[in-house]
Amino acid sequence: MSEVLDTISPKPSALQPMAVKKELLERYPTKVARKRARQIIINEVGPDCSVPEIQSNVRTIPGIITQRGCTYAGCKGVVLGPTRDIVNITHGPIGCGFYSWLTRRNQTKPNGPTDHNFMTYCFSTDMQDEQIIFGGEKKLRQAIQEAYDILKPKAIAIFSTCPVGLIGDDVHAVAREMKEKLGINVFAFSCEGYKGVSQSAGHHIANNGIFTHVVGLDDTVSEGKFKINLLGEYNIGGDAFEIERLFKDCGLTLISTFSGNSSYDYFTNSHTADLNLIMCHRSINYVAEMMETKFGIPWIKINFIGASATAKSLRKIAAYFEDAELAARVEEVIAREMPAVEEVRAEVKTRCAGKRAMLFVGGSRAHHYQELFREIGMEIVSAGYEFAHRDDYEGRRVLPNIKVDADSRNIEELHVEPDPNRYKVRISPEQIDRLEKTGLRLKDYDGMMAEMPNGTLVIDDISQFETEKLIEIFRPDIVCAGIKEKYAIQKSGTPMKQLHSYDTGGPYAAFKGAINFYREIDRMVNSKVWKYLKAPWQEHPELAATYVWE
Amino acid sequence: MSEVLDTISPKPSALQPMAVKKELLERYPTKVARKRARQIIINEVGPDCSVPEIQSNVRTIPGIITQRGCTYAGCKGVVLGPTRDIVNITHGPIGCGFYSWLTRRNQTKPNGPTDHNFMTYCFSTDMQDEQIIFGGEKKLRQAIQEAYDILKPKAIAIFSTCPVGLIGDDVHAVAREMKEKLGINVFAFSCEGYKGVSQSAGHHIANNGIFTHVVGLDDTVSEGKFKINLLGEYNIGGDAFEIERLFKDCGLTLISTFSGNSSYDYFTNSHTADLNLIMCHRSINYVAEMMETKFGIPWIKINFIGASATAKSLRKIAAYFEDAELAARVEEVIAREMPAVEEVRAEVKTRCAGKRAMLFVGGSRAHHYQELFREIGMEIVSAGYEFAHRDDYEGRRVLPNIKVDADSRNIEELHVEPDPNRYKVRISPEQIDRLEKTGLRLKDYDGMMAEMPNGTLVIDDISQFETEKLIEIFRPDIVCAGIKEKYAIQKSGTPMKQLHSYDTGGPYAAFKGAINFYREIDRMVNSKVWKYLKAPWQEHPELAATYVWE
Amino acid sequence: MLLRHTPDTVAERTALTINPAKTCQPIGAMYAALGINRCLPHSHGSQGCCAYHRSTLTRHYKEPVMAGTSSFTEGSSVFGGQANLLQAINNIFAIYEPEVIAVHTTCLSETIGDDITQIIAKAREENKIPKGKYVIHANTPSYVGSHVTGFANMVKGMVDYFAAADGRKENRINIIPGYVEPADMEEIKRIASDMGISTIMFPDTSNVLNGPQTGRYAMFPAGGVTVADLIRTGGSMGTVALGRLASGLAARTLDAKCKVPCEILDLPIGLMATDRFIDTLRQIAGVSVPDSLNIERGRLLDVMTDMHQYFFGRTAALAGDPDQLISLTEFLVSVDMWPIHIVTGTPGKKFESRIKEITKEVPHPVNVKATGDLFLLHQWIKNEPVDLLIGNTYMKYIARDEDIPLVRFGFPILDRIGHIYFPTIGYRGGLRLLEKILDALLDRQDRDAPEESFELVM
Amino acid sequence: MLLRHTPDTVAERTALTINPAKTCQPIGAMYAALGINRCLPHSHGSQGCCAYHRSTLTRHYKEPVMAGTSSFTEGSSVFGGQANLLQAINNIFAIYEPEVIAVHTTCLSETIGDDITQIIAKAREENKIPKGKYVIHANTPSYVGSHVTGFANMVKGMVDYFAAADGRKENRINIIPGYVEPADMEEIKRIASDMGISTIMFPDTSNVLNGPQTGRYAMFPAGGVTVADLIRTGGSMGTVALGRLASGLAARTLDAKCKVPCEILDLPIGLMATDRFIDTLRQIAGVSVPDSLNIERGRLLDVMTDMHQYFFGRTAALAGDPDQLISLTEFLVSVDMWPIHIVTGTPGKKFESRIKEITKEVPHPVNVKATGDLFLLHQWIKNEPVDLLIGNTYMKYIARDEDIPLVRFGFPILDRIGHIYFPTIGYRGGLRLLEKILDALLDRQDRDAPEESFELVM
Repeated sequence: MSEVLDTISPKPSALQPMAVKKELLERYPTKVARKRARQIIINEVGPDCSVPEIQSNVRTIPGIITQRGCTYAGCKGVVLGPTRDIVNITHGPIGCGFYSWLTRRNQTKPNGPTDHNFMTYCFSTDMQDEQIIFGGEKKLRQAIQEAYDILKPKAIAIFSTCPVGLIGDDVHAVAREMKEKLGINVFAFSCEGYKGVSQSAGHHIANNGIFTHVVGLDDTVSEGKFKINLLGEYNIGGDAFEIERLFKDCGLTLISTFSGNSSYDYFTNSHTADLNLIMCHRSINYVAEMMETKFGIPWIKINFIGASATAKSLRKIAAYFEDAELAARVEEVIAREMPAVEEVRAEVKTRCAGKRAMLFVGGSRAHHYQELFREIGMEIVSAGYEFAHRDDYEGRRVLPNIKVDADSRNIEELHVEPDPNRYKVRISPEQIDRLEKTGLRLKDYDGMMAEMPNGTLVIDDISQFETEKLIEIFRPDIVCAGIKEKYAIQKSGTPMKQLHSYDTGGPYAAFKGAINFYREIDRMVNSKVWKYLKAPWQEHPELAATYVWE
Repeated sequence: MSEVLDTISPKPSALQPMAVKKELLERYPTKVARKRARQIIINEVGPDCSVPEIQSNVRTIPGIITQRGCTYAGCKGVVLGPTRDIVNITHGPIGCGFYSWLTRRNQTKPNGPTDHNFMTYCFSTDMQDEQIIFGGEKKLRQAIQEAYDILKPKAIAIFSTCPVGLIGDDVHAVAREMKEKLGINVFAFSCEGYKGVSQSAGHHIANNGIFTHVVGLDDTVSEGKFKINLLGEYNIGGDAFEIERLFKDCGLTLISTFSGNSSYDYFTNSHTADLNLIMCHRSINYVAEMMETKFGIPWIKINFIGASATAKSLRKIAAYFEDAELAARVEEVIAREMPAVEEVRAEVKTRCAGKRAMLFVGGSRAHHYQELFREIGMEIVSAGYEFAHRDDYEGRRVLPNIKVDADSRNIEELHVEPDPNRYKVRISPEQIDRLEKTGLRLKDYDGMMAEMPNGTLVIDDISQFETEKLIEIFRPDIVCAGIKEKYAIQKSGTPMKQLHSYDTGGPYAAFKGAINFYREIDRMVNSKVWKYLKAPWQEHPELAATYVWE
Repeated sequence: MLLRHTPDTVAERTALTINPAKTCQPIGAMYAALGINRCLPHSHGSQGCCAYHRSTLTRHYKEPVMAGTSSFTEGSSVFGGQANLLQAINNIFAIYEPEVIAVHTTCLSETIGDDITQIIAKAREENKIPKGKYVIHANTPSYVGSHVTGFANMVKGMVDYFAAADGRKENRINIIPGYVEPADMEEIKRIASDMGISTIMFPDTSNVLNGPQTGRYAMFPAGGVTVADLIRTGGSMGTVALGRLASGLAARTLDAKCKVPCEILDLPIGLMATDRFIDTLRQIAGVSVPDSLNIERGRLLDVMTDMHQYFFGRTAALAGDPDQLISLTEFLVSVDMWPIHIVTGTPGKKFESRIKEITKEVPHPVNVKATGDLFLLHQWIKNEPVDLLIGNTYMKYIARDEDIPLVRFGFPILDRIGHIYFPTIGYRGGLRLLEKILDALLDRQDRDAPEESFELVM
Repeated sequence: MLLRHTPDTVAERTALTINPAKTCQPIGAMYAALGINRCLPHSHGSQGCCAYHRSTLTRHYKEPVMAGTSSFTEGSSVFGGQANLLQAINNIFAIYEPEVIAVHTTCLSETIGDDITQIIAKAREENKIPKGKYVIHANTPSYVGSHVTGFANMVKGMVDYFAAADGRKENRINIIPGYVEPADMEEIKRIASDMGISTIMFPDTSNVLNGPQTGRYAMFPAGGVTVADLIRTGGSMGTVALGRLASGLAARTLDAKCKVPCEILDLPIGLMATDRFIDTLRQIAGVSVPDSLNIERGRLLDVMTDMHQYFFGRTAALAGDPDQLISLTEFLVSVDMWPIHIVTGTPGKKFESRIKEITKEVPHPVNVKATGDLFLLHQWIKNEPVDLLIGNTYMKYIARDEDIPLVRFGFPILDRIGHIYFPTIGYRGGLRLLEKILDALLDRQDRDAPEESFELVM
């Protein structure tokens, strides 16, 4: 650790979580403090893995500087964005399309030079006041036509921004009309920014749309014994490439990823897989649920962040398929990959052990990345999600108890039924029993809190004010969050790692990713550059009465 | 012409050359003025093309800021430098080798990836005080050995810098010794900087050395009906490439160029050519003379700078060989190349005609480039050479009258005799007569002055002071000189074109070169950038008593 | 190819914008508001707007960018955002303690029709605005104009809310610097200060968005124009507004409100525009131009003359904001470069005619479009390739596909850092621009030169 | 390949220098002399020396570089150059009217043994030196040291000839800036001036070799330290000398001659060396460091922290002058870069040990050689390639052959212009260096990235 930070130890209150919580709340107006008190929780894991309730997926209070974005961002930016061959047209003023243009580092690798790849493009109807007054359907229709004429895509998706709902444009009607006219798939999302309380609403809307309009359009059954979908892996910094490599080596057939290095065609065919793997529970569990209901595909929660988590996840998959050869290949792959991981881990641990990290980000990463920090001996002093729900914190066991509020109720829950022709049972009740006995539960997720030590602070939708306070109190060696938080944290002399975009690093998934992450954290928490925060005259401001010439 | 310069016309005295000359001399101390008066000549071409005598190739007066360099520069830098496959080792302190490293823009194109090319390298013995005290032969010997061990060249040349002569190193003995030891050609030049009065002495020494040690070593006779050498063309900015292209198209076989895009092997074989063409009379006539004496190769002066000069020169060559087919091909080439030249010339002339140029440079360029300026209607108001001799100004007719002073006497005149075995008559006395009748005189050069208008100032070894004065008096539209002069001239608001290195332009030789030059001069004398010399407050410094807001 | 679907053939588009060369008003308003000392910009709309603007500004400056949001929900969209804004104002003053909250609207609140003036009045009535604190606002509907319009509107907001006249005029000039970088604003202040002129510059983002690393984070950095100075702008003898689009509105408003006359000039990018700026300052203030500035001017001119051979006849494609492009185009033309493809996304009638006027002596057809986009620019380039691209980071995709060097200029620059610290305005800025252009062109020449014509001296 | 004959295998050479990383003393002396106001440097030797030095300096600065020469002939070489120098002095004062002629010797006159002190005395006796004019000199044998030595000797010559003490000490500090660029010298003066310290800097080539284009040529530009100030250096309270090799000698001489104590510091390149420079000034002058400098410092540190991921572990090969390389290496190490091949041509015992000390925590073997050359450096690179080259223009041949980006730094830079106008010294200079390094590394990343990992945000 740098010299400067070494001299600034955590405040004594850091050892007393209640005192910390009090300090976080004391400047807030009463109503704010009351609300935030329910979102700042001192963790306590019970004997049955029970954890305290945390309020989450609720509105951010106006005026609070939040990490959160909007529904459009969750729908267009997160879920649909990483698919290369759908022309995504933002219907609205220019800004929303502009800001979500290439800013998320979702990597994609077309299958060849003629394969469609629209990810480098930003398409917008650039709505003007004329459309606000007279309606934007005509311009939208024309925009779709122009996109089709120039690009000849397989599919066009329309994303509504705030004013669209208000002025009453029926984007779905336009989509249907143009679908018919052009003979390609055209579908729309009513993902106006004001819906819901965060990006999370957008994820749900995206899940609904993609399930309704795309999944199941192509019944071709691929070759492959072990067919899987990977859900909630967005290929930031190439994570999905690394996972794809592992799957291939293990003999697993990846039908589709929702959505990283993904293609429209993969989605249409995804219902032919035999298992859904969920990485980011928050953003994608809806599709998994609906696919199970409609097509009979079970899902399991896996995690490829962290070397042991990766090994564990691969073993889970092998266990699910109950195939000895697969299990053997999985073990081979793990045995091949782990020595390099162990070597770097051991080396890096000597320099990182005992250092303190905080993570406030997303809907799954704040949980998954704790694993990597622990692997190099670092301590998580506090963590929280930006837009997750209670089940992501406390585990799916609390699902039945979650009160659906007005904001969530606005987001449509699709009514899905088993497909009369295509529903297929993948796994027998007996097998489910067998698996449960080995500890593999389908459709399950324990959430973040169960894995965090008692007394750590779990904070939902953390504010800028709380972030600053926490840094002042804990003097962490590193903080993980997003770009908006980055430089305020670094200005306090604390290295900050983005876990949305990884800054410019990655991949961090799976084994090679773990190595990359260990090295990255080692670089950050042990860098020379943090030693120079004070100039010599700030360290030693005194002036000799008369300068003594040597 | 730019607005600013438009308003500054030449001083009235510019129309009176005597007054100008007086102004140039008036600040000089008497002795200096007396000497300079003999080097600043008002041209007057007599009916028999006689011109006034100009003092040249004499010492520069100490303290005068001159354009001139030294003997080493003329020998190593100019003549030997452009040959790619000789390892040129500078024997002396590091500077001389360093400054002559890649600074002359002699281009070279090896015949393939394994062909030798040492032109990008600088080799030096980096003489230290130890060698000054105890002698440098041992270090030189070792340096040659190291060069040989690392590079395995065909030939190594040694160039002596100032201290070498003084401390008495026998570089020629070392060369002979190492030649014997290594079995490759090793030869040395006693080209200490203090010899002679300018680079010119270095040219002579280089001519002697290359003739003595290299020319004639390989008697292989090449294919080709019309075999020529091109002398005094240094391939600045690719000039020689352009000329080579023309030669090839005309069916001429170029045996060697002294020295541009040249190779050691070409030199060894150059005595097998049937005609020597001299571009730069000053730097290379010695070799031509010696080759004629020893091997019987006649020489003619040609000039590939300027489109008509190029056509004329090609026709001269064809005339020499008295071959109808060659003459026809030459005409074909000229007819093919001229239309493009004419087109650009006519266009450029509309913008350049009547503008004024001055040229002070080198030993031939100040003459040759007048042709190009005239082709676009520009006027030469003054010109002069940096290191030429009287014959370069007044024509070779004055050669018998040139007084050899102490400085020139120091440079060895080789005693050359016809080679008993290899001397071959190329051209009969009858043919010489025939050619003379058509106006083609062998071994002849009329010099610069005969082609300049009466009343123009011809200035030898111009000084910085005189340059400034001339600009002040004549307000030329462009000045041509070298890098040392460039920015002082430009600071006076006058564009300056380097004719040593062409700045970064070229080729300017032959037809395509002429086009390049027309365009370049057009760019320079008509550029917008010279319009901005005065800021608005310099043009209109007055202040309104009170600013009037619009 | 990164932009593999961009065809050579230009088909007219009337509805679809592809790869925009602009973004929306609120981000410009947020940027402008950051140029007030101790001011927290506030986005009255959905959370996403604020998040997007903060993210984009943060990526461009690699600096903290703080702003509040009214966090609209579906309910606010139906019933209006008054409650949200009142609550936000209350919370912000309590928690973050700014001196000013500068509210800008969004397409959402504009479509709803929230009356911000009235909401602010209500906040004041309800004592939600502490004594000595201020809430100001600008209407910045995203569906009108562009980020430049938003900047202009927020600067006008500063005049609307603060400028005051008591009839006396002080010997002082207001400068509205235009939508330029913090380093440019610093440079403008330095130039005026070197001329010995007393000025108030607003907004002023220097030392806000190019602040030092000190190991201590401060939500409100040292920089920014103070409220006291904003109030005093009404008593200045005149206003020099740089950039017609970004600064003209505020300057004219100030004239109307406080009778402070104004000169509206081009952004001082390049020799001639800087000449005009300095000469105007000189004449207004009745001062002499100091040697230091004459020397800077001469240095810029020195590079223009000495390196002219590299500029002459080199073609360029430009994208950016109108105020910048006008001066930049003039600058390129002044060194005999040929800017032949020029787009801005920001609509405006005068842009195309002004560019046509500036480039009228360029001996090459010039494509220019005010409501263009980078897709169109790319198509033009495919049809008529150029030697150089100048524009924001999104141009790098064109640069790579077409193998043309790119000089990064404008907004946003997301992948390099120089724009944060080094001005492109004034003579020094001109030197930097020419250095960048030369580096780009000469690097390319070095890369592509055959070995025999690889140059040591350039 | 441009350097096709450079083999991987390093064979020891004891006699042959190939592609030197230094040049000879006189050019350094000429450069230093140009830093005196109204001074004409004079080369006592053959014409060629003067022509070469003027050409090289001209190409580096793209500015007029005037100097006289004694124009030795064979006769002078035999009989000594006294007559030539006397004649030169007479002519120069008559024709060009400088205030000072600064004579430096050459290998030729040194080998002959001309006694310049005696010749100058004779010139004075013979009234060849007008009243109020000066001839000074430095012995600069080309076969000792390098251009840096020549610079150091001429700066010492300024002390020898001018510095005078009358016992009183004024509250003023001498600064010897080292062998740095005019823009650096300007920056050093600005830093001292921002600190409110009265200084005399010598030499001072700013506004001599980076002068403006004005349409009027002046042989003696406005810049340079005046003779009056050089005389007063003897009455300053102390001297801060930057760069041990280039400035140490003059500083110690001034101490010996006039009892002006000195601090000899590293060149202020990079954060830490600039910290030491400023802290030393602060302590000597008893002043506070102003906010403006703290902000500059913090900005540099901001880039160091924000962009650390791009610096970390990147290897570099450096060539240049010892004073520069020492600070540059320290700077690179401070951002966790790994400079692993370092050569200077300038001999000196302490260089290698100092570099070893600075790089001792670099987790990679470090090659360093004081009497190295670019041929050796290239061989090292062939054996262990690096991510970045930093050095003069001659390095571009290595850069192209080995396909490694080059940041131009040092002397000579013959093919770009930025070094003439923008300092690399001080915090601002550090920002520029980091910008250049980042541009080089990121341009390369952009070029080489597979399409799927081409980054918008960096």
